[in-house]
Amino acid sequence: MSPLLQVKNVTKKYGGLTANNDISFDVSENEILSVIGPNGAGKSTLFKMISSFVPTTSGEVLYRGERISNLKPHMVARKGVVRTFQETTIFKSMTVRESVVVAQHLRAKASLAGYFWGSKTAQQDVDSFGRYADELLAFLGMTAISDELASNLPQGNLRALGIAIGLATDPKVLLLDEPFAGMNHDETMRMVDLVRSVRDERGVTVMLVEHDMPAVMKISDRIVVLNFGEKIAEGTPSEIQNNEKVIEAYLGSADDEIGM
Amino acid sequence: MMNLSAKHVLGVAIFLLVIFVGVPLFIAATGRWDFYFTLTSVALLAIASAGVWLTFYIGRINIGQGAFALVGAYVSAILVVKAGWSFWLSLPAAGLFAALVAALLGLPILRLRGVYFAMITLVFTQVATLTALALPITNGAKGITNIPLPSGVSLFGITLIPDFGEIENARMAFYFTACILMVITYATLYRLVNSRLGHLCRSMQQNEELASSIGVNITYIRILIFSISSFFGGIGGAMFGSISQSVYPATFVVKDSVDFMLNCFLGGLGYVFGPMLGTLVIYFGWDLLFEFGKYQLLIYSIILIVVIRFLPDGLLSIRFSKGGKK
Amino acid sequence: MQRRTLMKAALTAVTLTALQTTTALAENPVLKIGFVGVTSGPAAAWGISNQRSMETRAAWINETGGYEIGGTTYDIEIVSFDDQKDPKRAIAGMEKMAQEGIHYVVGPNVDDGAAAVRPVAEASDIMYFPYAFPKELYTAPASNAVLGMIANYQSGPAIYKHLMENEGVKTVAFIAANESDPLSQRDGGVAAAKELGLDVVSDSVTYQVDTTDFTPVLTPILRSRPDLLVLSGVSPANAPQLIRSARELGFEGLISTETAQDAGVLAEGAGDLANGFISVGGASTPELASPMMNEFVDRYTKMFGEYNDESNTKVYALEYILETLKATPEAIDDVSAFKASMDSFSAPNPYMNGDEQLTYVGMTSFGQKRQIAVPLVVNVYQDGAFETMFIARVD
Amino acid sequence: MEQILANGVYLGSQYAMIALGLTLIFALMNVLNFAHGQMYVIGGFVTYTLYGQWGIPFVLALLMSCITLAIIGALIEKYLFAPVIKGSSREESTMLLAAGIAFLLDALILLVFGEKQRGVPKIVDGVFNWDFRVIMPYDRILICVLAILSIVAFIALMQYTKTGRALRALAQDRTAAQLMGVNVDRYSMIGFALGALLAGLVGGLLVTITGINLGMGGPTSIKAFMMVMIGGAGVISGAIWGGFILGFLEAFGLAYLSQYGDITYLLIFVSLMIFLAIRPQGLMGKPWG
Repeated sequence: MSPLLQVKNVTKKYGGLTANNDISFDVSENEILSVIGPNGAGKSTLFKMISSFVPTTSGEVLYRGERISNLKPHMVARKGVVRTFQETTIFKSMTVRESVVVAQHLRAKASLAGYFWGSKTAQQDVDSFGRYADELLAFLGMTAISDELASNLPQGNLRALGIAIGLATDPKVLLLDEPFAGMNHDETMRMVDLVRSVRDERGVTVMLVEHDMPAVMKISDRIVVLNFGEKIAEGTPSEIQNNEKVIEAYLGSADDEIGM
Repeated sequence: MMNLSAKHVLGVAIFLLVIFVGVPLFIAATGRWDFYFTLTSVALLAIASAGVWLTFYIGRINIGQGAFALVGAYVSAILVVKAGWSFWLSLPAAGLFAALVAALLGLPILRLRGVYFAMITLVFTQVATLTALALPITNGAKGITNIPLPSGVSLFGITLIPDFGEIENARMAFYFTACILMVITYATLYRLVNSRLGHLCRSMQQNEELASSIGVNITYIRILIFSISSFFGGIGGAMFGSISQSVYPATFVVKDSVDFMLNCFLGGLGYVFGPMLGTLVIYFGWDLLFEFGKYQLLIYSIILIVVIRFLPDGLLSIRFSKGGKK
Repeated sequence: MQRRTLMKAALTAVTLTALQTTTALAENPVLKIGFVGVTSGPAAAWGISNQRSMETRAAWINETGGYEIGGTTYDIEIVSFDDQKDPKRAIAGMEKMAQEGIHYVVGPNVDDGAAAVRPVAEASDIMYFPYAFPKELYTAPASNAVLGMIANYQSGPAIYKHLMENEGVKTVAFIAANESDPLSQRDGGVAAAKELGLDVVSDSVTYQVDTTDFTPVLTPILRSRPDLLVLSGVSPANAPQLIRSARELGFEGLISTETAQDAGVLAEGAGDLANGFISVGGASTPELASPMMNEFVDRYTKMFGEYNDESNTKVYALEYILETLKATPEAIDDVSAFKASMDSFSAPNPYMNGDEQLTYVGMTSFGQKRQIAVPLVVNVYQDGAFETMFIARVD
Repeated sequence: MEQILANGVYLGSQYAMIALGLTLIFALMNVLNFAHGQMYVIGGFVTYTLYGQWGIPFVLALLMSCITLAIIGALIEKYLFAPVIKGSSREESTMLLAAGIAFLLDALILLVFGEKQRGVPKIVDGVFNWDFRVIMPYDRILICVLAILSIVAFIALMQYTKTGRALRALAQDRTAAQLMGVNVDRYSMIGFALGALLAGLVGGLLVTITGINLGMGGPTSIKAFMMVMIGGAGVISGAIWGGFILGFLEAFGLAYLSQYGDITYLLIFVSLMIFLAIRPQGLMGKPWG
């Protein structure tokens, strides 16, 4: 079976700077794959290219054999590859439930005009959105805060809200942007379980970009390591732990890591 | 249509009763016939302001509505005077043409945000005025004058709309027309904001990146909204041209664009009916202060400053619920 | 919410109006004359000179016992409305005048305002005296507007002809602000100049009204070295700067305009460089001004601190209205009587020495008498004051 | 050609000064000050009254213009902008306030100084004429030099004084500045006063050449907005660039496009729109949002 997501020779240059150089790897269906690397390794640039938030300089990203790089972001989302953001990127003045309802935009059956006139399909959509939002929030354990304004939520909940918004679009692949950043150990472990259950119970393939080594080791099926814009290793957590290049890269920039 | 509570229905009914029955009775009783024009102006300016409000809803400060009102006024005037169209046909045409201009213009400029979008629309207002001065079809500096009043419309011999030139009280006719248009505009706006499109706009207003990550085609919605908003501007402008029976390059200028924006701010950006109230207060307020002679502007500006100082989120922020009445 | 506010606003309005009418009570019955024009913002000077000349005259009349029309002595009250140079407001202003029961209104000051108020004025039986030049306002079927001054297409040819004959002017250049009124006036001037056989060497240069430096604007036009530079429809604010820049650039020909200017403004803004500047004024040059004109200027100065020479022409509209009403008392609330009397009306001009008459003119330009006959006094600015260059008449 | 360049420098120097004050206020408080032009007009009228009417020496009159505007600016910031910024849930609300203040100042100018165009006697007589290639009256040259000196002084102030450094820190990042111990409220007020002072200074300088009238406020604000946008909003070097670019654009535009008559300005504005659409952050600014 061909891989779900393929990153093929992707390169990104900003002026003279090369953020990513000739990176290739695959993501298989139902897998949790993490991309790690020290600061400035080019993780977030790669992440943005996969979700088409920035264009590639060369190379391409394929989803089920279809190119999804260098499109408009919403086109990628429509194909089923959806990214999340770090906590500051939320719908500030919507409640949790409202956010999750809006995020189901892609699943709407009625047209915009249909909604305007209040057609029957639109009515059904609205009902189903509400039901699904409640179900999703229950699944994520967020029912208690569903009527809170997003701007009033604490950090940990914001991350969960981000994932809820992403899941509400009914994605095939969910791209998580540093889901564990700034969390303490307990919160991280809870998030690890949550991400697992997203994959296990909802059949969503997960790719994440992360700093937190222990969490990544725990959650990932496979890991891709970047350093200075290059891919230096790929493999299972145990393979990566014993990879000399990886150890060197991390030791070399140990100060930065502590600085985080 | 959907989930309008009894309270809402009552509110709407009272509102309609006031503007269509209450105001005419009040005017007849007090003899203040000049209120007809003032209120007609308020209704028309409120239509244009509704458009500005809508662009706020996708997070853009629009100081270009004067340009679209001018476009609308000219399109209608040219169609009526030079092509002999009925005013009632030229009215939607004016709105559509303004919407078309907005779509073409919006393609490059809607990528901008904040003051950048505000400034470019402000410059566009200047461009519209200067274009009207330079083009032959607009008659340049001389403007288009002697525009006939709206003609009648009849279907199968039944008069649907009387000829404004022949009826006794054209001001009243214009008042009713403007009010009907305003009611339609705000009903549309209300539905828009409370339907899915409105939710998507709100999501864009708050975070365009996140909106596009959940599959919202932000480019399309921005242009759609900007076109709708300019459609309102075009309609408002065309009606004004018809009332004054003349259009000049200076009929709508930068000051009007700024005024439309202020109407929205004053009423409150968070409320659908904010621009309507804002227009009423700003326009009517000026007229009421007429009695103060040369201190009119002074008093007017002081009141404005006091309001914004103590109600920075607009007049409607006194009420805490969201969404306006209806 | 807005219902309540609307009602409140409406109630306040009624109370205010009620108050106003009661305070206006005096011994004599009051005759209200309206003014709709711009008295704030960039063009405030136009309307204010208008409004103040009316108020000065009204106060003078009231002080001396009122104005007798048809056996009744009236106090004159001026009701002013600031239209902010916005045609939409101008309509509201005219509605307000109709509301006050006023049939005679001076203004508006600009073309678009004058055109916009026409439907209201005609519907509410208001005669209005705009300071705007579009001919369709005064030509039939329009019949309620009376041009309150001399149009540039009337004064222009007279000035050009005089300068051709007496100063040997052969080439002329035009410059105008990029706005409706000045551009229309420029087009009119160019046509008139061509008809007289003048060589128009430049007619395309325009400037924005907010220009602060006219050197770059004038540089190309002066390269064509015209004998006469016409500042079409120039505002009193821009005139001194234009004159100064042109002179500083070494221009030695004549400079003229067809609008009224203020000597004080010219003196402050351009000083001696303005000497020789030709403009159109009323009758306040010493040899023409009657004692009444001088008293008017005195009273105006006392009332408002400073006179404005633009009022020399603007004093006339009110005088015409009152004199015509005196001649035809029933016209006080019958506009058609006013119109009927316009053809034959004639009264001595109180502001000018000699036996000048106040009459309505305009047959040549409009085909009907819809213009007040202000003496076309062409002035030359010299060392802080205007001197009469020549006087002409409009028919 | 020399004449066009000279015109450009002259126009540019005065425009740059107007834009500087506006951009300073924008950088510090994120307020698009609609009343900037009115402040400029007040500066002009103060100098007119003191120098033109009362015969006080020009330099003193100019100083008084600056002081008056600094006080007005400080008061407006302290009692109007600061509380509104704190109390409002949207940044844009300040635009309504700024517009209200513009109306208020317009009304006050009309009541205090009247509606007429005002001018003062020339401060220097004579015209510099280089073989008819460059013609420039001496007073213009003087004002141009003074304007450039003021710009230099302003930059020096921002670079080398404690106040300047605090203001720059504030402009860059409000929260960070606060953490660094900058008294944000105080320096916002100082910054606003400084911006207003600049407007007053230009007004005072230009009254000797162009005179002043109450109508100059609005258009001046709009022109200043455009310069700020060309250079990049909230960037000081951007405002200077923007001022000079608009100055040269006008000088060249008027010289080469005048034959097309009425569309000269149309072309200038359209090219401005295209420029802004392509490069919204202006020449020097950072992209927004």
